[in-house]
Amino acid sequence: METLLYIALFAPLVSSMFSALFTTTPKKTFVGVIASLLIFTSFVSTSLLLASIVINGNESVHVEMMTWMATGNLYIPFGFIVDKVSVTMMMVVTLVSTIVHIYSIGYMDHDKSFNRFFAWLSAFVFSMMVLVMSDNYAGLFIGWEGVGLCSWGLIGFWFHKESATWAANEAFIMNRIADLGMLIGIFLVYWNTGTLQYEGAFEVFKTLDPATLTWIGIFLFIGAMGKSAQFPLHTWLADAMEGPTPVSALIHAATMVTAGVYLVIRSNELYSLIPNVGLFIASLGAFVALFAASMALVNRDMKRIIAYSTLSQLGYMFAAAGLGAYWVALFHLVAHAFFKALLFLGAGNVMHAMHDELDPFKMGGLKKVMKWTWIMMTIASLALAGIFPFAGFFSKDTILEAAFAEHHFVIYGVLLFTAGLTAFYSFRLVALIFHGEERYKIFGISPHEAYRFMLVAMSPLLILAMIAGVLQEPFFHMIEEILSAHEYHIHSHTTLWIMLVGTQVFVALAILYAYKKYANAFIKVPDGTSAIENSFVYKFLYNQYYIPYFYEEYLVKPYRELSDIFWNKVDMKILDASVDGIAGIIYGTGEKTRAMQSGNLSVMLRWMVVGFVVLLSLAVVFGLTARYSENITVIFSGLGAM
Amino acid sequence: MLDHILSILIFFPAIAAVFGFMIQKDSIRAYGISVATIEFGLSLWLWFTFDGNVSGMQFMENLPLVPSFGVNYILGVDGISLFIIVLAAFFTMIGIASLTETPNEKNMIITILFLQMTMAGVFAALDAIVFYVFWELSLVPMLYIIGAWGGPLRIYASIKFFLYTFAGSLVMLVGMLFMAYFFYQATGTWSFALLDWYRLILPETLQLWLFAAFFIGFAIKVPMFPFHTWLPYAHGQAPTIGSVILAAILLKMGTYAFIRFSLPLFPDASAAFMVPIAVITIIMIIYTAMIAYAQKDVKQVVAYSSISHMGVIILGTFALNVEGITGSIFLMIAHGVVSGALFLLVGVIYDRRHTKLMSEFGGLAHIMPRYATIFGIMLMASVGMPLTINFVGEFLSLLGFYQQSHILTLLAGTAIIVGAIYMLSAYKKMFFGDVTKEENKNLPDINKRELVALIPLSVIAIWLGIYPKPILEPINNSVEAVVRLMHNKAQSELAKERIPNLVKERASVIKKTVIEEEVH
Amino acid sequence: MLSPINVSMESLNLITLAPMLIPVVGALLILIIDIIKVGLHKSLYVVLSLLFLAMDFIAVVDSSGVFIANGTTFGLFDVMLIDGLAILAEFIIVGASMLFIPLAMTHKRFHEFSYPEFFALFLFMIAGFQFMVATDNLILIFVGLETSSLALYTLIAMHNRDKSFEAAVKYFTMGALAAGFFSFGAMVFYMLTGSIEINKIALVLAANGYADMGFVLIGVTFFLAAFGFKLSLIPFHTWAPDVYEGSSASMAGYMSIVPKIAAFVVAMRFFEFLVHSGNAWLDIVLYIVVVVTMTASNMWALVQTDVKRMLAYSSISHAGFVMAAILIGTTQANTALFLYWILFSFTNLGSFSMLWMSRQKHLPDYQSSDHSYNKFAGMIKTAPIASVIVGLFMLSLAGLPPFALFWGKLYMISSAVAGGYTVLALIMALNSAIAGYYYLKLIIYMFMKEPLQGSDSCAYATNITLALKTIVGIAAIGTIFAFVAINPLLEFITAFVHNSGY
Amino acid sequence: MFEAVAFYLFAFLTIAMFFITVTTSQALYALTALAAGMIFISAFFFILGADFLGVIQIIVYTGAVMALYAFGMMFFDTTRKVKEKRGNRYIIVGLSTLTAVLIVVIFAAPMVSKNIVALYPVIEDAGNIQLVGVILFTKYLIPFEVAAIMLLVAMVAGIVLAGKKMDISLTLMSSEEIKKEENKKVLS
Amino acid sequence: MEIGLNHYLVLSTILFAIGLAGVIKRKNLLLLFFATEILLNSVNIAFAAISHYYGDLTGQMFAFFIIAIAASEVAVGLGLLIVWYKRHGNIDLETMKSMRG
Repeated sequence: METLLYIALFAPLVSSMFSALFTTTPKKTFVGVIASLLIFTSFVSTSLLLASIVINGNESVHVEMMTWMATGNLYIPFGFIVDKVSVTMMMVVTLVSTIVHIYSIGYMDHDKSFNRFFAWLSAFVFSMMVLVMSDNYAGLFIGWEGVGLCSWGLIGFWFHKESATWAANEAFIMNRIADLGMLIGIFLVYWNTGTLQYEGAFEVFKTLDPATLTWIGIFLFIGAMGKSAQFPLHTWLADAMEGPTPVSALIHAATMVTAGVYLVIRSNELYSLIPNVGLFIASLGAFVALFAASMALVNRDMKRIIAYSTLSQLGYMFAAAGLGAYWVALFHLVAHAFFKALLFLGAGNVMHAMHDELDPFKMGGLKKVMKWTWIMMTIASLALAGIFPFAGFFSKDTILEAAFAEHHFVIYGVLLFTAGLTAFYSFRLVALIFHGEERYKIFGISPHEAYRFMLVAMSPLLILAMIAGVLQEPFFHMIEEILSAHEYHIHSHTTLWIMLVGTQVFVALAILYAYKKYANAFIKVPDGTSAIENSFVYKFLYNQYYIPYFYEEYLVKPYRELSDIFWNKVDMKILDASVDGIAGIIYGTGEKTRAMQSGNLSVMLRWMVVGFVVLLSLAVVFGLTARYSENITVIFSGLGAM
Repeated sequence: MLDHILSILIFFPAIAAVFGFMIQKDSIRAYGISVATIEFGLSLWLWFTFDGNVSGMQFMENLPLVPSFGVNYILGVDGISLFIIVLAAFFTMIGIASLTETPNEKNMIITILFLQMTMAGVFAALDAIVFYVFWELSLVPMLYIIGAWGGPLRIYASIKFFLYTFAGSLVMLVGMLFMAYFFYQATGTWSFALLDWYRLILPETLQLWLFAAFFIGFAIKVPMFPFHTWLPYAHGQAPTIGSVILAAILLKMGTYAFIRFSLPLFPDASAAFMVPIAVITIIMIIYTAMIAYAQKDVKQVVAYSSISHMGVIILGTFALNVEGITGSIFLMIAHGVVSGALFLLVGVIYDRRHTKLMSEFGGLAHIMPRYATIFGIMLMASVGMPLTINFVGEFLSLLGFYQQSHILTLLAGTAIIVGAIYMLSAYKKMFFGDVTKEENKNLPDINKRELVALIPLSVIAIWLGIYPKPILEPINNSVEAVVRLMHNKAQSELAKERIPNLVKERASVIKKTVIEEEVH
Repeated sequence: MLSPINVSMESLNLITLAPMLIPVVGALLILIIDIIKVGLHKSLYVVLSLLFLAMDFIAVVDSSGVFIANGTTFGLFDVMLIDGLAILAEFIIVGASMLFIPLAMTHKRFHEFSYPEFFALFLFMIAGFQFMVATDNLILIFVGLETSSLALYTLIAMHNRDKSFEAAVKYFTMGALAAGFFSFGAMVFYMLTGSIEINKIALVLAANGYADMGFVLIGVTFFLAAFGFKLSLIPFHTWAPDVYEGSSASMAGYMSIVPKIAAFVVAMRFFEFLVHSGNAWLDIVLYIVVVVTMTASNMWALVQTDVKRMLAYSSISHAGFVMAAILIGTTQANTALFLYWILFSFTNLGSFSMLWMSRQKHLPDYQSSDHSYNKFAGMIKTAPIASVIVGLFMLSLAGLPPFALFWGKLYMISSAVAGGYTVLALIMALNSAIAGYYYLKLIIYMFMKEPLQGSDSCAYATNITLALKTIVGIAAIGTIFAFVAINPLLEFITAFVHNSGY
Repeated sequence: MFEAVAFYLFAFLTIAMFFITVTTSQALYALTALAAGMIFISAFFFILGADFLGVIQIIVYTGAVMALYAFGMMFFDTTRKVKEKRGNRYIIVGLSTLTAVLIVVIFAAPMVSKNIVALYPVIEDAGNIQLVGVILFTKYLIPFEVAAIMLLVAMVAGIVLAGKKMDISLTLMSSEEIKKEENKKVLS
Repeated sequence: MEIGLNHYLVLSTILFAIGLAGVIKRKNLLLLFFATEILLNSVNIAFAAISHYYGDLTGQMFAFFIIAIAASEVAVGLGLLIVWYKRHGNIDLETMKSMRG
């Protein structure tokens, strides 16, 4: 069992290092193949682990590889645990990454940095595995930062592009802000429980006072907010779409961004003790769901639309997790991973076909040339919209049910409304890309379908997006003990049915509206003249609520200017100048007073006499005071001065 | 030989340097490398024979120097100093090995060997005056290196470096003399031996004054805000090897001295000054990081980043608990490795282009992928990526200080953010984008000589990030002894409260072992 | 009617006179030789002087044996005195003179060394200094002082060029004024106590409980002015830079050491009891004088363009530094004074000798004075060993460990700390930092600048001979390996100072 | 009464003479006034019973010192009017007045002279010169001898400085010039 | 009207002040030397007076040595002046300014 664990963990690392050996050599296809094989190995091992855990019931695999840090009372090992939560996540990670790896062999075919790509991608998988499998917060943090690093490397993969490197840095730095919160959370855990192991810490949590726990919960959640791109740290996710599309599929849809959700689920024992924080998380999740969906409505960048939808879905997950429905959150995480990865990979096919054109308005009618892609993306969008019987239906409706059952009707309402928006923008995208006029012809592009093997590689995701719903029951049974899960039952079946059908109808209407509006022949490439484009709401949404602008104007620029001021003014003009000033004063005094040494003997003699006379007057004053001190005292006391 | 290994470590390079005058110019480099390698071997031997389980001083040597005034030649190492000595020898070796064509190479190598003597001396000295001797003496070779092989402002920079540090350490000397006088008053004999001083419990007001005196000397050396302005000049003007050794070792003298002198001698004052110093370090961390962001010269970025990191080290030191101090010592080594490597890397590009302005570069990752990779590794180490050497130190330092103050740690923790900002933007400016400058198009990638220095550093940076135990453990044992001493000496309520009592915490240690047993 | 006076030889204690007689005899011998045969080579006189000085040294050693055996010893009607201070000072005087006199053996010919009178006067001068330190009788102090001063003025003038005459005249005139101050001061104390012997003055004043404080202070003021001139304390220092510049480098080095130690000993004898009298005025005034002397002269040294003149100001600063010992007045401080001065002798003589070695007769265009800084630019390239040695002396003067002067500073500052003068200790320390700059400046010129166009590479060694090399070598070794000698020196000096009651 | 008259008379004369010495612009007047002042001072010595000192004062000062100065003056040709700037008169006057006032303030005050024991008391029936002789050759023998050395030094110094030896400066001559000079001596 | 010690001391002081004034006033070296003579002479009066009033001969001795010192100073001083005069043709203080700063 341990061997399997190690294989699952280290196969990606081996893959990464192997690929890294070839980073400076020209493209070699075998690098991709071997990397994919190794990731697949990891996948197989994970499957075996899953199988064994499912078969053997509650048992988890826990190993401690070696000590990492030990000082004072602190003891942090490299410990790994495979239990039902982590194995689920591992399955998602390895499965999606295997598929993405294989897909990338085709996608990155023409890129000269092919080898480097696989090195980074596998490194990411390794980091993600560390994150997921660690049995303590410090180990989690290693993975946490590791995925951040790989994300940086992959977003900025095409580093000759200014926008890509900018986005990479933005992602890294924004994540760092959140990581600080996480770090503080870890410190709090350590100083309050004396350990960072989940097990030990959870034990102690039960005895701590709620205030401390609240702080711990808040700070850890700040970490989660960054990685999962929750408001207000969300801007990096959309910008991260500068990276190659497989990266978006793997990192920014399926795995890394869900790490925040995973953290909350992993720490469920903590969050279940502090329902207030949970409610906050849920509210924020619901808000982000709506907020992101609204931005997706008007965006004109295919990948960004999908990215916003990811953001929105992350909001759903947090809503669920915050309400205590950890298993639902996890399940939605899994299901979302499948259909969102599929959606991204499909988008990747489209981009390939369109020579990296991203504006769906410049596409249209692609279903004729890209039939399979069309099918896949449509199904993925259906799953995303939550249409029965696709995966999204099972996971997302459960979240709605959970919100309803917990009597958080506002959250429920928001989420329900967002579901409609989701459906609308998803099919707006599908409609714009695959239906209507073939607008791309204006731009002289001749699209073609992706490689066959890429489509084959995507097929498992397609199948899972379609049928993942059936896994809900077994998943629930598997996970129920460890996440203290319970099914959400609406009190009456009538209500339940009304809800289900109502939701479906609402969503279906949204889809139809989207088709009606965008699948027709009158769609043109917008040129900024139409009334709607000039409306305030459109601009507001199109500019992402002016939040990036706000960040740029009020955070980045002032930071830069302040830095300049600190350097040029404070450091150079004040601090350094004062040091030089002291030296200058000393030197200047010497320079000015050296005239005293005029070389004139008469003056010299005079100085001597002056010195003597000064001393003499001091002596006389002192001597007289000494002599007449008694009289002086008398006089002063007479004046009442002493 | 083992009884005198420290003396050998100190004086071997000096004697070798004297003999170096006889060597013909063209062969001096090989001589320098071999001497430095032997020195490094000796230091490794020292490490090998060092007993990591002993918390006290080892390899003690004691020779009367001016016994009537209490000045004795006392040497010794413990876990705190051991690794810095090894690091110093290592960097001397690497520095000489990676030395590029320089005019007057012979003088340079001889100077570096003398510098090695002073560095080993500072960290091995257990007598305040001997410590001071080496401390001051280290200025001279550095002065020469900066002044003779530096950039256009080299003379200004070297004078500034020398005088600033010199002035500070003279104040420190007065403090030392006062300390000795106090010892004299208490016992009737003069003594400058550190271990003697440790036994002294000073009244609190006196501690405050003495702490301040020592602080000025150390703070300028570190350098702490607002005494840091010499550093950018020194780094900016120094040749590569000067910057490397300055950043890697010489700055550590200050932080090391805090742990060796300030904490155990003045526990009450340390506790009392903890918050002000923490505030200074936070200013250092954020302020200098911002300045680093504003720089146009990549070397200055690294220089200011050094100050920023030193802030974290000091913060860890003034956590006054085992975690923090251990972390700060580890971070000293880590920062030595990383900043040393970064300066070497800057030197690589400077040798090729004779400019350090970032605007002159751009897109180097296309032309020099290997260079970009190693730079990237060091960049990530510098920003404190886990599994690199810096993270361990920063994590422990911040963790330690968190026990003392939440909000200050939160502020200091911004180090990981601001650090990422300047480092990444610098990296972006240099390596990303398209190659715009014609001169850059044909730059050769990193060569073997440079790799000789950089590969070991990269390996260390990652190896110690993954497996810091061999270093962390001896440090931990010695630090525990220091903390115990401090706690026992502490008089004021504040100090008692801030300096943990290790005996009391035995309970949680037991708890930890229980957990370990459960795990297995 | 007057009764006949019987004097026994034993009570005269002639041994107390022996050290001074030797140089007097030597000087007379040299004069006689010159009368008998004119035009003998200077090496003869150098060696003769050395011989007599060596004998003198032995005599001092001998009298130190007397001191160890009998403690403070008076002789010759209680005029002569052997105590620790006298012996220590004589050691320094004679030792430094022995280091100085071989500097006459330059490669080039200079005026003063070509005449035997120089050596005769030199020996007379040493005798004068020795008389000055080996007595506590103000008359003998005064006469000794004048003997040595008059000889010294002549020695300076004998360098025979405009600047040296100017220097001698300035020195002489101010010296005459200082002599006036001294005599008036002596008069005041004589008036107060009816005595002109320092220990008796102290006794009488103590017996009176310092009742006439006003008068005492007047007297002190006069003495302070007189000693201030001799010790070059500000504002009585103005002669120093000009005289150092005007005289030859070797003589300047000598002047920075020997006359001052003599004056220090007298000042120590004189101020010791006054400082301990609890007189706040003296404390304050000395404090101010010490601080101002240290600081101001440092500032002036910063702005000099000539190395010798810089060293002159630095010598003033060192004198101020050492004057602090008299202010502090503890045994440790007095010990520190001697320790400091011994170490200072080595270093300072060494550095002046290095200047002397490089003395040219005709200045090239780029040089504005004998030893302007730019003369030394890039010296490491042309004369590496010489520049290393000069650098060494500079570092030692700056107080960089482990070179000689560091230990002096260490002990001096320590004595300030131990004496309760913490702020003074800080000021002393910071002054060392300021001083660092100008010493460093020379190092920077030597090591970090390029040689000037047209400069002559052998300019640094223009005067070099074996004798000079030896002296510099001795000074360098003394400077580097001082740490070996500190302990014995310290014990020796402490014992002597302590047993003399200071 | 005689003493008081004599004191005030000579005090006035001395002050006047010395005042002329430092203020006159004629060197010759100054010299004469100085010599006169010195002689008047010897009067005080006689008044105070220090006969030996009085004699010495006249012999040494007016005899030797003044003669030297007179020779010097002839040599320097300072008989003409000495030009002196009158710029800093206030400083001069101020400083000297201040000094005088300060010291006078102190000395005008009564003195507490206790515990003064005359070490070498004046013996009534011995003459001043005898007494001086005794002390000079016992107690002050060494200073006396040293004074002799001092005078020798002064003599040597005077000869060296004023003599021919200083006419050419070996310091300023290059070695070739020195050679030439030496050859000349040999030839002459 | 008894003449006391104080009278002599005051006289001596006044003379000393005159000497001092001369020292700082005179620009001609020879006249400057005159002033220094006055300084020493003023002290001599005081010594003799103290000696007289204390009935102690030490003061006279001091005065005697002061006279000797004054005499030798004159010799050396004149020697220096002669050398200077030979070179420069004057003995004016104002010409001695080659060294400064």
